[in-house]
Amino acid sequence: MARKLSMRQAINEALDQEMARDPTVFIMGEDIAGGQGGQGELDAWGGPLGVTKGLYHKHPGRVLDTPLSESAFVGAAIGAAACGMRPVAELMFLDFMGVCFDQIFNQAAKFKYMFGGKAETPVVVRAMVGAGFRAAAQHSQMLTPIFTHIPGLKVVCPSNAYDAKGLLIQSIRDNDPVIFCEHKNLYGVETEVPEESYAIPFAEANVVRDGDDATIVTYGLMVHRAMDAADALAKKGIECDVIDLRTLSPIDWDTVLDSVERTGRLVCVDEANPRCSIASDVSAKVAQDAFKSLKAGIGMVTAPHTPVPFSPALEDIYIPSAAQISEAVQRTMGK
Amino acid sequence: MARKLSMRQAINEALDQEMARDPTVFIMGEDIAGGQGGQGELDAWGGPLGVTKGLYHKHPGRVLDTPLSESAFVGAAIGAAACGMRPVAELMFLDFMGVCFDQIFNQAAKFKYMFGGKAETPVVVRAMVGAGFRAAAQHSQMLTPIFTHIPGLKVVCPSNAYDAKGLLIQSIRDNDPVIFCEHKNLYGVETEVPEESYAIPFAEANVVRDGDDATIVTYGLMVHRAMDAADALAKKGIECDVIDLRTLSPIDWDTVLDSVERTGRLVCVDEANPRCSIASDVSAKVAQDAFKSLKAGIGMVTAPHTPVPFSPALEDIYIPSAAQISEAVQRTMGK
Amino acid sequence: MAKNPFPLSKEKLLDAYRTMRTIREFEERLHTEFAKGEIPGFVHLYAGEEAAGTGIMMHLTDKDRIASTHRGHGHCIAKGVDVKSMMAEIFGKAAGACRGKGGSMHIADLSKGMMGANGILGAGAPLACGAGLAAKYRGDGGVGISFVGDGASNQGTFLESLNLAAVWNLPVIFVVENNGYAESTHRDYAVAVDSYVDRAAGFGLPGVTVDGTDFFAVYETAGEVIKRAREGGGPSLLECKMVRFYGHFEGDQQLYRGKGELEDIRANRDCIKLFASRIVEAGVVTPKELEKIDREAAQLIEEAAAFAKSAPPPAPAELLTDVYVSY
Amino acid sequence: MAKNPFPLSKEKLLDAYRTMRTIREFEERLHTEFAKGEIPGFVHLYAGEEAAGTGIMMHLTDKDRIASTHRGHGHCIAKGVDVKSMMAEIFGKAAGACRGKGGSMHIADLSKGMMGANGILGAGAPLACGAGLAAKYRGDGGVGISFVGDGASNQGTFLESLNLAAVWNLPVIFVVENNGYAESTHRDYAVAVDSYVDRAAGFGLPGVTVDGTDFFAVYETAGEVIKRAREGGGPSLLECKMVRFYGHFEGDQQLYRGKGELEDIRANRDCIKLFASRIVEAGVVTPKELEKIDREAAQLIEEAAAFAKSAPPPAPAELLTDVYVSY
Ligand SMILES: Cc1ncc(C[n+]2csc(CCOP(=O)(O)OP(=O)(O)O)c2C)c(N)n1
Ligand SMILES: Cc1ncc(C[n+]2csc(CCOP(=O)(O)OP(=O)(O)O)c2C)c(N)n1
Ligand SMILES: [Mg+2]
Ligand SMILES: [Mg+2]
Repeated sequence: MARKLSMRQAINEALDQEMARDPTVFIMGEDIAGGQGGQGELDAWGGPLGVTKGLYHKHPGRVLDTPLSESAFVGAAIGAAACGMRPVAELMFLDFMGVCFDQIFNQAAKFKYMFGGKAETPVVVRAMVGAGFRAAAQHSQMLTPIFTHIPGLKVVCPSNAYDAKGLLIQSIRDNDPVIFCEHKNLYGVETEVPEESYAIPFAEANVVRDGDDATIVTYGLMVHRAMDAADALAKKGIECDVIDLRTLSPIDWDTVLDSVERTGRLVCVDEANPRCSIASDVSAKVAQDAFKSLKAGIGMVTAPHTPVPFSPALEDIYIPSAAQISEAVQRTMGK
Repeated sequence: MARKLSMRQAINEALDQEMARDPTVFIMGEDIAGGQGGQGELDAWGGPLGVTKGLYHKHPGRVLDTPLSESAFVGAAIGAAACGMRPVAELMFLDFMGVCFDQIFNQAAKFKYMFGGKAETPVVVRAMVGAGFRAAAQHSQMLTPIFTHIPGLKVVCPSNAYDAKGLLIQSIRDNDPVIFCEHKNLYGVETEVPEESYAIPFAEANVVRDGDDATIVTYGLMVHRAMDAADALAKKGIECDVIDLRTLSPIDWDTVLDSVERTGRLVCVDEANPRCSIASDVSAKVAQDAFKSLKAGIGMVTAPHTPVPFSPALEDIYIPSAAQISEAVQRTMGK
Repeated sequence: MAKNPFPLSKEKLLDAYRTMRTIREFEERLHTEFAKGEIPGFVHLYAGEEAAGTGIMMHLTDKDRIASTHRGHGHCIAKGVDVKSMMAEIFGKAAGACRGKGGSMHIADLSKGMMGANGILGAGAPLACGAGLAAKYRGDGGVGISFVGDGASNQGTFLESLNLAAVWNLPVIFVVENNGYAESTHRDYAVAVDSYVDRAAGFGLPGVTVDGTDFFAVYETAGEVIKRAREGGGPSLLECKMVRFYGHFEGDQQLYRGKGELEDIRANRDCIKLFASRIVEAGVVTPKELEKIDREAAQLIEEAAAFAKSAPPPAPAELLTDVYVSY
Repeated sequence: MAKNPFPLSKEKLLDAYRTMRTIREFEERLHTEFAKGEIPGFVHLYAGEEAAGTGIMMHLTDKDRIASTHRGHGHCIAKGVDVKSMMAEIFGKAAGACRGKGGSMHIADLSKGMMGANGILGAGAPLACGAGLAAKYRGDGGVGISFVGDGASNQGTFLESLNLAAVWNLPVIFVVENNGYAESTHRDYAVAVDSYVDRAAGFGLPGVTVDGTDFFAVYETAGEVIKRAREGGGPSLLECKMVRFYGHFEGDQQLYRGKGELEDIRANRDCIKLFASRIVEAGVVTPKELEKIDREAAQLIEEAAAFAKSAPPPAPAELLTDVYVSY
């Protein structure tokens, strides 16, 4: 399997293959094709970052451009899902959740429970997350903890192209609403991706590196920073497990707990803000269920409790770095 | 100071006194007076649970009923705050945040930072939180963790009438946006409340009970459950510190860490759902900064990871109970 | 018997009467039970508004889907949701339509095309667009119906949906149930246009206002706009001007009403009385036939209430079912 | 010199020209710098749309407040925000209007009544209502102005605000800057009414459409609606039909435009050219006077760019200031 795809291409391929496989799948979003109503090219954009490019002509009538009304179109995706379709709605930036959150957390997330199991809402909301794009406070947030907090939602955040394809296919086939978080700084990163369709099950974390000295738990872009940190630490003789959670809700506690039981040391890394974060969530779980194995206080490396600053000089230090991670690991080792 | 007020009355008094003191303070919300446009009584409701009753006639022109458009009116409160006013907007149920969250988390919360310190947004958003009212999945959520996650917001949740008055007065005077969470099941509960105006500073937790065996950290209605648990435990010879956080952001880490350093045992209680909750946040902080003092794994007692069920039979077991709390404390003691 | 001057057969007229009577009985029973403290939570009654829901729903089948409001009992009954399971739901019992987990504000039955009452104002509008979109995809001729109150008509979610349905040409009808009040606030305080037809026009939708207490007016107009939607003619807005017989929710003292207002609407704008006298006066049905239905409806509700009261609550294990639990 | 047939003194006409030229220079400079890779992030240019912001802002003072959009540079400049500090902001420098923390999409200067560009569509509308409400409270005659694009006019937040302003009778003007596109999607795909006047009417607001490339049309109409608002006459909607000279954001190839479309609008609908030829042809100003302003504007922008480039970035400690940090 030598073929390499960028995460952008992998996502495109997942959408393409699922649309081909299942006639109830369709996609919608702002400029997801682009050029509607005008005199120029159709499929002029394929989404602002080109992720859906090409699908419009391949799947006629199933790539819907929307007016700039997230409550209405995300809600329509949810309603269509409750009526037997499998829509994938693109919210562009997850930061825009604030104008349509009700449809996600009070509607989609709650139908199954509120209606006594008599409704399914197989909708996927895709959106870009994360900092590093110099896109400032309203276009750079992670916000994964907010969705993870809500029962009834599933939250996915791949760290690479291979996972993105398999997790998106699983998300589309899943019968619950899924928030699919795409880190915009990973779109261009290539990995080997099989051409055939495959699904990666939820709640199966990926141990992307093995080591017995400490456990680093993270997801998304931070997996790469954690790997950099682990490489640097290995040079100092410190070997780390690096766990890529892949799905934040449901979450694979077993892999996390097993690792900490072996290493006795935990550092949680989260690009989100610190309070009530994924990092704090994982820390709390371990402090509850694997306390006896812990040899040192848990380390957390997160963004600071501030909005995302615009200036590259500030944004670069806003985002957790490999150096911070390796320091945190060393702190857990008393260094 | 023998005068007793219910939390409902205490909140009303705080609004009344601040409006009398400061002409830039005004309040708005749906049916916050009530009867507008009709043929019957004005101030017919004073809010759906009567909290603002009587203010309409006392402060002419400063109690504004709104159309049912939370984005518009909460946003207008935020805009007015940025223009030098100190509005208090009532969102009725915090569950309704989903239709206006952008104005709160991308606008109010971020102005000061995004604009390089050149804006202040002294707005208060009051809203009801919590279960136990048989109001089902869309009118019973805590959601405090979501707001606590967001930098730039302050989050307050009083457990009694005395605190409610002092914290609301502080919230109105504070120069940052404050989410003021009123537990609907506490409105009727009376405590002694001084007539004169007073402000309770933020980030000052209240140690409502002393004990050296374990620390229980909580807020809101759960303070009462924790006290019940502590009473029951005392009968078994187990003495607990019970810490009422009062404000969740900013949060008083010192009081929490001091207590755990003394007791060595921690149980975090949260009426919110468990993932990325206040309970997990406090647990993580302690596992990070007071690990050496911990004698046992941290205990967490939260609502389950489900929406709030309607049926009283289910809702009653959804809400964390004194029994669950006391069991959790005993577990930390190896019992 | 006289010749039937109505657009419905005698049988259908009696069906409509039965639906309306059933709703009225249901709501009056809830009113009584609530006052006795038997019913938990918030309950919003549809009494007085029956003609609207009934007149619209008579055009629909199970493949047509509706998204309702907090005031949803009438919509449920008219859409064919089982009355016993509704009553049990409102009492919080395991035999409830949603196994006791939803309650009055969240009754749904997807198999009947009832997508749920909704505790969030305006939230049903996009859902109905989704139903219309799904129907359009499938080409099955189905429609989506969104209900919204006069107050909730100011929600952004609803307003966005008008535009979405218009630009996507969806088979969706937006029904504005204008009962004059949002909680205690009069409609005229919160909406600056006289007619919702104007609002619809602002989004490029045809709109029409009818007297929602006149079953026939609702029935005929709904028929037209639904037919147009089914045939690909796109969405419409239908405003029904109606009256609310009880408080906003049970417990409301209604001090905001004008003197004599309630007495007046009950005496002169009772949609069921108006319907009954029209069909009786035309000589199409007899008072006896209606009385029989009255008795049957009363009987049905009596049975439903007895069933609901004696039914067991959900088992504790139900707390954790029907949702992915990862913690 | 001929008699001045315009509603503005010669001095004011030259002011208007200077503002528009400054905006154009500013935006063209950003276009060049962006292409060179000097500017981080997303940049949306106001070039081609200068007459609208300028014509409106000439009626305002610092106590009048505007809430802008993602395409905010022109509004900032017309509202009097310092051009150097803007340029430094867009380059992410400590001397920026927001100390480098906001960037292009978040320039604000409350002291000038500029409440901020905004990265969230429609979000400015309630903020402008708040400004209007504050002014009404104080009785200071101030107004709030909300800017929104044709695409963002479909946001619920904006639509709710129309209603709020109408029912509260706020001194607020909703300016719809209709440049025909939302990103790559044509306005006609996303809005089903021909005119925003209809949409305003749906909320009970007077609305008016003007040619936004005609400075005088904007200026005069804005004057009327702003005057009415100041005098307690309530809100209005003002649609400006305009054209966008560059892509949605820098980097956009604009393949969605029709053949020759860009050439045509640049040749025939350049609001600055149109303005200049009107005032020159009327004999009120000379080409020389305008050329002088051209040079001064170019000089100003040159200085601003040089300043921005050489200015130091914010110190690392700035990361944690201007927000309550509790963790
Ligand atoms: C988003 C949101 N805001 C506020 C409420 C509280 N609320 C419930 S019903 C209601 C009044 C609704 O009035 P209207 O839409 O006219 O419907 P009616 O009750 O008259 O049937 C309000 C304010 C809510 N449920 N959801
Ligand atoms: C709530 C929200 N949705 C989507 C976007 C992404 N976005 C930014 S600008 C834009 C197009 C706006 O078009 P229009 O309102 O016509 O303004 P213009 O760019 O033409 O000035 C979109 C979709 C956003 N910033 N906020
Ligand atoms: Mg109403
Ligand atoms: Mg536009």
